Amino acid sequence: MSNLTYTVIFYIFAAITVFSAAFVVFSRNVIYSAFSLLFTFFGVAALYVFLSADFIAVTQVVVYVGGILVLLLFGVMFTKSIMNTELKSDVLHIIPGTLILAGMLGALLYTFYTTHTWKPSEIQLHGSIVERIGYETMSHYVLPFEMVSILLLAALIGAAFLARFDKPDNKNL
Amino acid sequence: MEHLIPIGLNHYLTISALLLGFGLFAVMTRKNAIVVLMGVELILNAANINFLAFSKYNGGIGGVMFSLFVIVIAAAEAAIALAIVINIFKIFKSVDISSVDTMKE
Amino acid sequence: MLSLIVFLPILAGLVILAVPSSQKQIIRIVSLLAALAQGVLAVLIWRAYDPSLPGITASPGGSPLGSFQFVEKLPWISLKLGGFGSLNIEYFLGVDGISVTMVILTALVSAIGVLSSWTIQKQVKGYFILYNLLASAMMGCFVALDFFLFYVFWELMLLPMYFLIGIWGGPNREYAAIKFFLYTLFGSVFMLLVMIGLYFSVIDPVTGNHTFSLVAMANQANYIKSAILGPDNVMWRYVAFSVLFVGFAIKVPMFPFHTWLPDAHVEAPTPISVILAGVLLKLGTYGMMRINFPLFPEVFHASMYVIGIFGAINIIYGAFCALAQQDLKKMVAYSSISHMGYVLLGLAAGNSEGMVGALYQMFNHGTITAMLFLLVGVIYDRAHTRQIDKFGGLSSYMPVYAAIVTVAWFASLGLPGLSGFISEAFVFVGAFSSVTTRYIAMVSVLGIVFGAAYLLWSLQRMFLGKRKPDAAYDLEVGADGHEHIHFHDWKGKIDLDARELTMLVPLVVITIFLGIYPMPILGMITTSVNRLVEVLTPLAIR
Amino acid sequence: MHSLIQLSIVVLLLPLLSFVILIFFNRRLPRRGDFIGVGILGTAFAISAYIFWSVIVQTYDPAFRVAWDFTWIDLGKVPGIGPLQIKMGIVIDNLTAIMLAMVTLISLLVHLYSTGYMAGDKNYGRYFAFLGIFTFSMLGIVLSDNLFSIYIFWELVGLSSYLLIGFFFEKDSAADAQKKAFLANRVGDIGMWLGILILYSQFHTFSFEQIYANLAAGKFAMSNAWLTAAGLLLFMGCVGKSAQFPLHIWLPDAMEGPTPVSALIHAATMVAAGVYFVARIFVLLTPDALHVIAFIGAFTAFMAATIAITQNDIKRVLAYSTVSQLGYMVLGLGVGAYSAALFHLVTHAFFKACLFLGSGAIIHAMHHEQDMRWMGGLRKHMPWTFATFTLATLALAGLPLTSGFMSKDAILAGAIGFANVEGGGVYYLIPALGFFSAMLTAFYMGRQIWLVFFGESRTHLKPADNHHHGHDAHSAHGAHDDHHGAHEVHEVSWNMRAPLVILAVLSVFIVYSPNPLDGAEGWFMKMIRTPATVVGPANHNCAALPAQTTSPLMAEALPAVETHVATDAHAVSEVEHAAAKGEHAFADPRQAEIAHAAHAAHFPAIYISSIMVVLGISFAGIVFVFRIIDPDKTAEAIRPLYLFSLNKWYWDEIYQATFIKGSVLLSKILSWFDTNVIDGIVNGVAVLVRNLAFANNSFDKYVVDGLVNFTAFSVNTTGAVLRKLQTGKVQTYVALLLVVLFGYFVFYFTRLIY
Repeated sequence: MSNLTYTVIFYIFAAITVFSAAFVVFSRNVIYSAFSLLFTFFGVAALYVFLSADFIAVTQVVVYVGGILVLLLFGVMFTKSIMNTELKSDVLHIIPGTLILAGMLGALLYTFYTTHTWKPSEIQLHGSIVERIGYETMSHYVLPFEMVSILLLAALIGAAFLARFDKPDNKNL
Repeated sequence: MEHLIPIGLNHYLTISALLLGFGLFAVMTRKNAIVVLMGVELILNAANINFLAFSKYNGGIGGVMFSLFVIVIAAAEAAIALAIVINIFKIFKSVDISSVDTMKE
Repeated sequence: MLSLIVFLPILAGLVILAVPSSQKQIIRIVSLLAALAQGVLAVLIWRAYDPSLPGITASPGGSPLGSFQFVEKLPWISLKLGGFGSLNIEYFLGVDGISVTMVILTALVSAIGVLSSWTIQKQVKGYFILYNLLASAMMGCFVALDFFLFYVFWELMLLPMYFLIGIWGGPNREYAAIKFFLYTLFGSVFMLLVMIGLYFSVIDPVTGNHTFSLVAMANQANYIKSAILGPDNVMWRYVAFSVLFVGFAIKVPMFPFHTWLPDAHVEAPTPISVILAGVLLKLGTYGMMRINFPLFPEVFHASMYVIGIFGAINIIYGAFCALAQQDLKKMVAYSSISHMGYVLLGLAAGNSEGMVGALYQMFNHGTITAMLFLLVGVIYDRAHTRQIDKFGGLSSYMPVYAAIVTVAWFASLGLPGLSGFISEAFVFVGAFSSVTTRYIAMVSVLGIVFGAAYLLWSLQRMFLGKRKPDAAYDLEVGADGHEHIHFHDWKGKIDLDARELTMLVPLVVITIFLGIYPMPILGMITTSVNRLVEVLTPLAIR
Repeated sequence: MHSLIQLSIVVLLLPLLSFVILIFFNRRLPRRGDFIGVGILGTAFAISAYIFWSVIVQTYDPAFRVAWDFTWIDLGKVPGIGPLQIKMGIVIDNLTAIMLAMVTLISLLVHLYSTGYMAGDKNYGRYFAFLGIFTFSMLGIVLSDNLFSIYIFWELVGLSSYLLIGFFFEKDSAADAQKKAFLANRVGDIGMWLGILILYSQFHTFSFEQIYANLAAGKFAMSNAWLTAAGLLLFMGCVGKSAQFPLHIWLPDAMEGPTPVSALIHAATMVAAGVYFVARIFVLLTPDALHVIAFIGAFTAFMAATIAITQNDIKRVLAYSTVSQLGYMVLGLGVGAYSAALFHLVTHAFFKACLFLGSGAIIHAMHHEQDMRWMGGLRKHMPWTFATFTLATLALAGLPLTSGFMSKDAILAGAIGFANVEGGGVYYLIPALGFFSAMLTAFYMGRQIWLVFFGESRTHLKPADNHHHGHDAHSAHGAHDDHHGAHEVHEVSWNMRAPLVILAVLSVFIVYSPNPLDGAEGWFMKMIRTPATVVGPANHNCAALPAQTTSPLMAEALPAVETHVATDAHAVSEVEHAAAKGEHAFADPRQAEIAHAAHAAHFPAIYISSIMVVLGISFAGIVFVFRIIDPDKTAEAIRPLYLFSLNKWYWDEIYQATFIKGSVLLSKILSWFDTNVIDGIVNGVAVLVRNLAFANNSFDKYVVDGLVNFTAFSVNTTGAVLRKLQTGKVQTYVALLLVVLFGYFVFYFTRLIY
């Protein structure tokens, strides 16, 4: 894989990611946004591969595309009927949003391109890191791992509880 | 132009910045709670990209591990958030978060 | 006795306070009983009064308390004020010839006022409580012999009067009530200052302390020579006299200070007009006779001419203003101003005839004007208007009313045989006999003609001739073929009913009786007035 | 108490009793109680006649005098004066006795007459009540022994005159007239009152007797001008009551009252009360005052006579004739012909009452037609009325054999004597005016008699209404009017006829004097003597007492008055004794001289006045009977003079334009002044104070309070602004968060740059 090919492929995925993310944001239709988000996640997963994090990329695809995105789509479908034109979502204070977006972007990009203190180190990650992840998870990061798992469990139970919300008896909610 | 050919840290950072910007924009401006959640996912992805990029170029495994946790927590977050959104819909008959302002008073 | 007659109405007011406000008839009857009891007490005082005792102030060689009757004297407020000495205020009541007639008048007019208040329908309870408070305060003013006590009663009078005009009055009542209140308050503020000045200038000959006793103040021997209002401070004595005079003149009301009167009368309900004209105006001249003149005799002596001129202005100016009025009640109000001018003129004469005339005029004006206002109230109740031009030919349809009006009008214009004449005659006799006021009296006599002019003119326009096209009533031909009068929304009797006759007939009888035989009243006052004239004559001339 | 006093008190109070009974109970009595009025007056007249009999016939003493008084008001021991009492009392002398009998007689006759004249009136009972109170007041004037009570009754007759003039109060003209009468009288009364005050202020008594005694003793402390003023001011009362110029205007209007009232009040008694009063105070009038009085009387007599010749209303002619005759009386008093003036008062009262009652009968018969132009020919229909009316007219005109001749002649003789004594050319004006007026009187009375009683009935000539008078009205209504005039006019009933006859009889000379040419030989002139003046030249210098300036309060007390004990039954003052010594024993030389000259002028006066009367009557005959001079053409020829007379010398218009309009205007101005200037100042002060208060309030509110409020305000606004941010919307909070973040970036980069 030549350097140029590598670069071209990177730019293609970068473009997919960015444009689909932009479509997520600027589309008036929630369904379109959801599907556009799929492309974003794939693009990001591809970028993870470029960043030598293939396990993360796979996880990204499995969790985001297989879990979160499906969840989001369910949410869309629960809350609106698909055929309903009201799926088009309105935009709130567009001008301050745009200003802040431009400001944040400008500020970040300015920072990135003027900051030279984070010179990349000589040692870079290469190849698959799945093994290392396994070791690190079971050794160094075992406590966070367990906590995350408990959190996940709690979140799942909580989500299930919240989602089975009955019609409230009292009207003062 | 010669800066663009070798892919460096700044490319990833730029992409993450753009994703962050879009995500913030969605969170700030969209009235649909689902889209807002999507914006949040974009922000988390942008953060992940940053973690992994710095992890790669600094050779540490910490960023990778952290991004893994982020993904897990994002999943939990999405689940909870959607449950909340559905509840909001049940109460307010709408997912329009501009109408959800009972916190005002 | 005097405490009882003063506080009886207040007691009645307290009883009324306990009566539920829906029991209007009980409230009225309680007030009437109190007024009648006051009247009985006044008659008892009149019978028991010894006309040979002069009062006014200590007679030479007599008691330092003077020869007042029915005296009640108790220490009331006694404050130790450190460097200022002590403040001694006494509860000191008593009557002499000057006040006893006024006590009788007040009792009479109060009782008639209660009867006249029978038709008040708005907030009866509050009305009668205020009314009784007013009756007490008026009576208190006439019998108080302590300046401070007098002042308390004087101010106490303002409050109920303000509310009685301001709540139960006509359309412009707030303006009138405020005007009345401010005018009178303006006068009384200065009175307060003079009162304090006098307190520090006078020594009670018995106790040696400063005193508010008017009896002590009226004796020039009790003044500290160098005190603020002592005999040496001539300028301050003039200032104090003038200020006090203005305070009382507002109440009279004297010419430049009279404008509250027409407004107050026009707006006030009938009984309050009766009280106002019948009693309150007398307080001004009574205050002059009791306080202003005897306390500063030499200043009075120097200012007789000025007072006389103001009296003449009142007489003629009031008569002219009355001539121009279209509102009957306003005309009567201006006639009051004119008639009070006679009182001022009589006082200014400074001799016995004038003073007797003035005091008798105060009594007669009280009864006659009460009658006039009651009569105005009668026609206003029926026709809901007081415009003189809205009537005409009433004599044919309301003969009893017309007859009483004729008596009252002629009494007011000073027809001999009715009481007003004797007092006016004595005022003129006195004023002309005094060299100081002789020319003023000659001018004032014109008031007799103009008084007759406005009264007869109004009598003609309202009662004689025929019904005017735009009159306030209709004519109907009755079953007997005669024309009868018909007032819009008046259900009662067309001519006077029994209650109105009960109010008016006693006044008519008094007016005629006192016009033929004035001695029942004059006999009580002459001794005191003669003594007063002696007190007023400066020592150098005496 | 003398029995005559007791009787006179009864006489005085009886009419009052009649008033009280009738005013309260007239509706409950049969015939509205008119018999009570007539009966009571009859009793009163009977008693008065007895008094007259005992005083005039039995005693026959010119100096007769009985007095009694009581303390009415006791003023106690007045400082500077001593014990002071106001007394009321009664005095009876010859004049009182005559007046008493005259007043009660005429009043009785009028009462009787009114039972016919007023029959059917809706206020019939009230009418008799008013007559009662009038009679009471008039008797009060006659009997009073002091100025105060005479003033009281003076005003009371004014009241009863007011009530009776306005008896038909539904007529606007009557209501106007009654007010006018009362006000004109009041103007006179204030003058009279001031005169009383001048005298009182000197002597502290109202009694005639004491005042005259003090005056005679020279105790009048003020200057002589004041005394003249006092006399003239007292005379003003007479000017008002007796309708002398310039207050004569009310009397003709007073004819709006019922005709018997005109006869009683406005011809015979009340208007004569002025003359009676001047007679009572005659002794204190100074010569200057008498001159003024004489001129006013002469002028009034002349002026009223000139007006009377053109009036068309039968009652107005008589009214002006009354004014004119009253002028004679006042003239008589002014020239010092005291007894002649009073004689004329009495004779005039009878014949003028007769004339008025006669005219009342005519008006009654003519169905309330008062205009003489539409009468005529009544002689045949009303013989009794014609006879009595003519007799009274002759008396008024002053033809010999009548009472009027004697009294008028005596006055004119006095006037000539007076002019002779005073000697000045201008004083001859007084008798000249008197004689000329006598001629005019004869003329207008001749005119009246002719127009009313002779010729053919002219009832049909009356225009149907004021809009179209002329031939068509004449022809259209002629028959109808003829019917009225010819067939319905008939003689009045006995109760109206009897008074006419009695009064006419009393106009014949023999009642008063055996000699038809000289009244002085009669009992009247003998009984009524000119009293000696108390202010003659002998007393003039007494006024120059040292001026008292020590005390204004006590000054009037210094000429200490000896308190006169109430005059006893027969107490007669020294002064009057002196006057009573003999026929010509005048204490004052001036009076004696005038009396002498008047006596000398007696026959010239008779000649001149007879010539004048004959001239007047024949002139009337020339004009109205024989039509040698056409009255209408003459009137046209001297139109300005005719109009001047017809419009009563324009006095009403002049007064209307000056005094009445002026008063009303002044009242409007003062009322405007009151509401706008005085009240304006008061309200202006109020507004000023209120504005000051508002300004102060604003300072308080905006500056002092402002500081306090600003804190609260700033917190409040900040809160309000910040509250806008507190939308409760998540996205707003996110945006804020980002703003802060952005701010941090900016801060960070600025730190980087600098």
